[in-house]
Amino acid sequence: MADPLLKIENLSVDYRRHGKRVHAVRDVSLELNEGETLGVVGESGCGKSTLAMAVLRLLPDRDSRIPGGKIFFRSQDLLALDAEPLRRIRGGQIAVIFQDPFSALNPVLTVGDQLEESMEVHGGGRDRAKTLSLLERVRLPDPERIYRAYPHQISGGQRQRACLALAIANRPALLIADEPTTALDVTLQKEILDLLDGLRRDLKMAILFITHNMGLVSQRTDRLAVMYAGEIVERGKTADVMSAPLHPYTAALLRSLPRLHKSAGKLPIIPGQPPDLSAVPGGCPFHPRCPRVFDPCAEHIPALLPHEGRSVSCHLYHSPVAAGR
Amino acid sequence: MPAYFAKRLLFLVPLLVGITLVTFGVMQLAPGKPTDMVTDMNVKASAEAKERLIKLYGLDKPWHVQYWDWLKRFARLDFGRSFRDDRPVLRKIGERLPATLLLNVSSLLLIFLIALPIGILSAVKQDSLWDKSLTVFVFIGFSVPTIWLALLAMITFGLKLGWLPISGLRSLTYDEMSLGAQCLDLARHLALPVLVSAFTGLAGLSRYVRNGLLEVIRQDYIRTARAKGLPENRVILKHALRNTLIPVVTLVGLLLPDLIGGSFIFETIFAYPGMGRLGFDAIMARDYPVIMGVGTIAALLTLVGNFLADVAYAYVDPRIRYQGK
Amino acid sequence: MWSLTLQRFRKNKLALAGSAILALLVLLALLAPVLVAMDPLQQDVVQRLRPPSWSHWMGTDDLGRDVFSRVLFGTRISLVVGIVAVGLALLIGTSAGLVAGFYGGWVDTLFMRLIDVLLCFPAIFLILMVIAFLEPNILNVVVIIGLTSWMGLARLVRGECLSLRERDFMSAARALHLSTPRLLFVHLLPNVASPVLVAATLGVGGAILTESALSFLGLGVQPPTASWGNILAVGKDYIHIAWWLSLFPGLAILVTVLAFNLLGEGLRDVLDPRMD
Amino acid sequence: MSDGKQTLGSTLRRIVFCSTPVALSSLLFLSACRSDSIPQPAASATDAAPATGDAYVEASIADASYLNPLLASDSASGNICSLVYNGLVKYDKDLRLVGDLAESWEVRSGGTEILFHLRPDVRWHDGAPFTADDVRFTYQRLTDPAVKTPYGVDFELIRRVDVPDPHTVRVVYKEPFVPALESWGMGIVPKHIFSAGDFNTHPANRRPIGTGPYKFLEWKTDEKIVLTANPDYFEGRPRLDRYIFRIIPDSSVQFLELRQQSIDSMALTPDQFKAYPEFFRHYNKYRYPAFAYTYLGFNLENPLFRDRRVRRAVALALDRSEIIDGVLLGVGRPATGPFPPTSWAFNPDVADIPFDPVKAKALLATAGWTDTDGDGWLDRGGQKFEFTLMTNQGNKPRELCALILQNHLAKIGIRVQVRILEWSSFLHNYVDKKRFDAVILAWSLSRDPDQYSIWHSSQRKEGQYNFVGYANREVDMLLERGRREFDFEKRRALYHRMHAILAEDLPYIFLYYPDSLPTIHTRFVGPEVAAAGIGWNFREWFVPKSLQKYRYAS
Repeated sequence: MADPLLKIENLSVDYRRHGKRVHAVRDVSLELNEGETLGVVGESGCGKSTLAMAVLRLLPDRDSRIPGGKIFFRSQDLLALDAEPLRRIRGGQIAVIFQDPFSALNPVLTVGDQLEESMEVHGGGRDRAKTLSLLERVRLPDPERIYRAYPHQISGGQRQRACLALAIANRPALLIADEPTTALDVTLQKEILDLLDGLRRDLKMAILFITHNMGLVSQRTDRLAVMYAGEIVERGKTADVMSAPLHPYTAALLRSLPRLHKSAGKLPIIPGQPPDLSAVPGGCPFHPRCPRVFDPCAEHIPALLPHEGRSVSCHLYHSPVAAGR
Repeated sequence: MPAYFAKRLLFLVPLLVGITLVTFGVMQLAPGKPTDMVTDMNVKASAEAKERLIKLYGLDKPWHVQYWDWLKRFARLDFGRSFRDDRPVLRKIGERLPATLLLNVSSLLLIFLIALPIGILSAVKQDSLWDKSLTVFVFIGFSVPTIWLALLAMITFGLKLGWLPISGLRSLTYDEMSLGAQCLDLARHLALPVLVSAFTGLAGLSRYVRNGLLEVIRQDYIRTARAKGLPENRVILKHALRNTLIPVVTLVGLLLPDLIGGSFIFETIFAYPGMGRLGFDAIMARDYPVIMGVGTIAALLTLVGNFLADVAYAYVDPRIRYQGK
Repeated sequence: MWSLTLQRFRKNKLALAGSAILALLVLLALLAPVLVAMDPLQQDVVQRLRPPSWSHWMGTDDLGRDVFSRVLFGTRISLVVGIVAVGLALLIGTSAGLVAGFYGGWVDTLFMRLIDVLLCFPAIFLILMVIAFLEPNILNVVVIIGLTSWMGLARLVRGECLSLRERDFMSAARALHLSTPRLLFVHLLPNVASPVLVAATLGVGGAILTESALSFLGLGVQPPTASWGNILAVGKDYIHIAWWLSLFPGLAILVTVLAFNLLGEGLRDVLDPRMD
Repeated sequence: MSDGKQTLGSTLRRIVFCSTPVALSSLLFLSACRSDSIPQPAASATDAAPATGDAYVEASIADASYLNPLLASDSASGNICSLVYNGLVKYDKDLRLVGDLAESWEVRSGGTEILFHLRPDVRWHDGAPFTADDVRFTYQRLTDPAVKTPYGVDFELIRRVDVPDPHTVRVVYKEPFVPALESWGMGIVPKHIFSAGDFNTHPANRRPIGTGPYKFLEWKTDEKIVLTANPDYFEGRPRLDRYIFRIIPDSSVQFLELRQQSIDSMALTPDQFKAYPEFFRHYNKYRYPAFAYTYLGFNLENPLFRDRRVRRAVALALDRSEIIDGVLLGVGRPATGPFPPTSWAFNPDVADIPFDPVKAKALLATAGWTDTDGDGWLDRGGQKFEFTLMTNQGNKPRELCALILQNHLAKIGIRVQVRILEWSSFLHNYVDKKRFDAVILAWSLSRDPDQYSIWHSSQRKEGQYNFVGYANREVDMLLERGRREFDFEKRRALYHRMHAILAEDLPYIFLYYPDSLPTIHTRFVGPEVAAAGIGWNFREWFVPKSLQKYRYAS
């Protein structure tokens, strides 16, 4: 097989916040092939959204920095790209759909305008019929009305569909979906996800699916990467990870999932808080919360190493000596 | 919403009465009478002549009667006649209004023309040397004593360089000029006052645009605009600026009274025949009808301006425009 | 939070410059009698309208008074007028805003309508009228500037109060049955302090400009007391023969007002919670 | 107040009455003053032949109010009125009353009747003939209670005005009143225009129709007033085509405009007058005493100043040459009494009060004022010698004067507080109510020396002009006789005597007579300083053809 569609190599991202440096993403490597769906899972604040935004360099210039790493898209290093080629990739070959449909659309422009604009800047010109068919494609009722509407005039679900339409407007090869359904209620969630699935198949897109909810990714992704404290702690085929999580954090995430038909019982919650990324604990960052913590955890930082066909960073599977960094 | 505006309109009436009452009240605090200007220390004016004048101006009546008389006339939009030259107050105001409007509208246009780019540049290059220099520049304009700057400009551009006329609205030979020459003559006379007043007024709008833009740039929809591959200048000029400028539209309403009310010091220095001189001279000469007229019209314009600002806001911002539809 | 603010403040060069200038001005104002050998009121008609020299750094005015001494003593007037006037506005504005914002209902309506009425007056018109009709002196100037500039602050405080009222810690405070004044001053006031501080700092600059304009018109601080506006007014009359008489007070006003504005804008940046 | 026109100045500067630079044009035609010994400028165009054309652009601090001589109380309006209208009489270059609209007059019946013979050939600007009816109409308006004129007082002594024929007017007075003749310098207004409509609000108050050398052309509010030469003027067409009155409300800006040669004339301040000669490359400067004086007035009801020795001591303590240097840069002269040196009423034998602080101290000591406690301030019976000196705000010479006085008096141990008050408040709350110790004010004077309302003891009530409370039987008598004495020599003796008494009594300390300081562009030929000032022959001024700046199609 050829090069992967997206290849992230040893990427780190720093934030400046309150005058302190925050290591939001640390030494992350990922690969995503054409047409494949990769889920990135973790609690909020683990750096997964930062990772997603870093791909398209959408992080605020003033407050963030990428001290190291490379992001290859079709063998092109996105981080080294000039403004114009980068712009052509944004919304063209790589599209994004954001978490909050309420704030993601410009309130003073009509939905139609915002869609057409996207096609226009990628050489598609302004084509009302095409825009309307796009709206139909994301199964929006009464596309004519939506076309003319301002964002606040349509419902949240409709807005997210509009965002989806925006994302697929230029038939991207890669869609970054950053918690696309978190802000919506459960019934809408499923509709949007099904729509996303359908579009993926039709358009043969790859999807980088960012979520904190493992339940959402179990059915819809090919592979999974679990992030904790800015690092990937486990990576592998979705089915493998779901059925037999290696890392205690993955296991804890899975336990906290409401199971179908068993939702009445109390869900176990992972004790403690994810760490402040400006002061990550020494050793394994998860050790203060880990149910299976043992001696080396506080001392040594585990490395992400292959184990049984996937990768995991945990002293349970690799001796700390080997993991020395 | 129409009901809301109707209520607002209705509320103007007591407000206006309150304002005129206060103005009238303050005038009653004043020692002396308008007739003093004519009779004080004028050996030719006997005590009887003084009495006669006081009677003729109706100043012998108790103040509440005077106020009631004024109010009755005002209800018929009759502002009375100036004590200084017995001409209708409205005509005196009408004579000076075009000149003041010409000056203020020109300088407002210039302010918009300069302050917008400054504000945008400052925001886009936040904290850069550009931002800092422009900040200092606009604040120098704000902080400089106007007359001082005006005199400096007159000496430099009028006297030393001889580029522009020093003061006045037009040349003495204006009436003999062709239309084109007349326009040029007006422009040359307006140049100094407009430049000076625009420079001193830059700070407000440019800071407003800068801070507003910085606020808007943080919004999700700007990230969306970038993510869909818009060129940066289009992101700023279309998406961000449009949102920033919506409140500015209301500024125009709020500026209405400023457009009409000239600055006294300014108009005096530039020998400019405007409203500021009328108002100030009226105060100094105790020309009650003119004071009441100028004060009331200024207050009225403020009220109308506020009202228009609300209406304009509602019209420009689709979030409000389509509310309840 | 405060150390953090301080840290951010230190990084804001313009705000830092503003506060440095102001510190210097305050120092000059305090030390004015020590710094100048010459009495700002001492006349010497023979020495009138002399250009700057070693004995008169900023030259002399039309009565042979030392302009440097007068500008220096003018610093006191300007700072005092600016700060006291804004202090008065702060007192009225904050109280009105707190009361209106905290009680809401008809109290709020009453205050807001009053503010509407007052805001409809063209401020300078009102100021001129009152000063012209009363006796022009420094006290009247301070009081009238204060009385005509509190409305914005009141609106600001009220707005902040209304939003704070809905926040958790206020309901918690109410649940603890804390008394109203205590609620107002201990819990609300610190929370509205930042925007008010910014507005007040900017307001001082405005007040100084107003004072100098009034004094320029002869409606402010009365001669022989030195005020920048007075000196400038004299300077205007002699602008063709004695540039120093208008240059120095003009620069003094410019620098001082600029310093307050830079500081105010800097504080806005530094204290802005949205920057987090 | 001079020639019935109060010099109002701009409301901004509150020059209000008299003093400070009297606008040049207020001196046009009806002004006084004698040529001074200052170097007269070398005119550059003197040899050229007279020509018509060009315009004369004069700067004014304030806009006019009414272009109607009966209603106008400000100098700006007065200036325009004096060019558009004529009175029955006027002052000539030597300040003698001569006929204007009246060819001649006779004083009859011991002074109770004046018979004016009018010029038969005068026409109003609209072509209607001027007749005696216009004079009677003007008189009726002056005494009409519905007319807002401040000038009624001189005409209230009139019993009736008869018109025996269209060119004769007979004025009958209730009693002989010498200043009456001067009062007929009042501009005569056209009956046929004003008989229709309300006098106060008549459109002709904005577009006057007079008999004068210039006709009204246009008035652009707060910008300019333009007059054009009257080709049919009864004394001959003025040579300058236009008279443009440009309103520039700031004296410094006027001066800038002058340096740019965009105005032809302005009234200079002493500092401008003394400015670098290169500023005046294109201008001639003129200097002559204004018909005014500035004084320090005491509240004579205040025990402090009841003692004449104290008043004299204060006078001795003042270094008037320093005051004149400080306030006027030496462009003025010390005053000795209530008449300016150019007036025939001025008594040249009254000596200047010398500057003698030692004698002042000695005199105060005889009055009981010494520095017993050694604190540097005089005291008597445990009370310090201190008082408040007030003047009105906005008048810089007076403010300066007050500050210098304060300085001088401190040197002999008198502590003075200076208080500068807004004009109306100053007059009504302090002067009228006699709530003052001492004031600095000024009078600008009519050419006739009658000063009854200032010095007569009957004029001490609130709001009247003897606010210092001066009462002297002999002065009262002199004032009363002065108003009835038609014999010039006898009348002059009365006023000389009064001058001497006032200089001795010192109800005021007469500080200085300011100078008028007009400047005029060198292209004008004809300006000449006379007793009447500089504008007396304005009609004859011209610009040689080659130097003309503005051209008008005739």
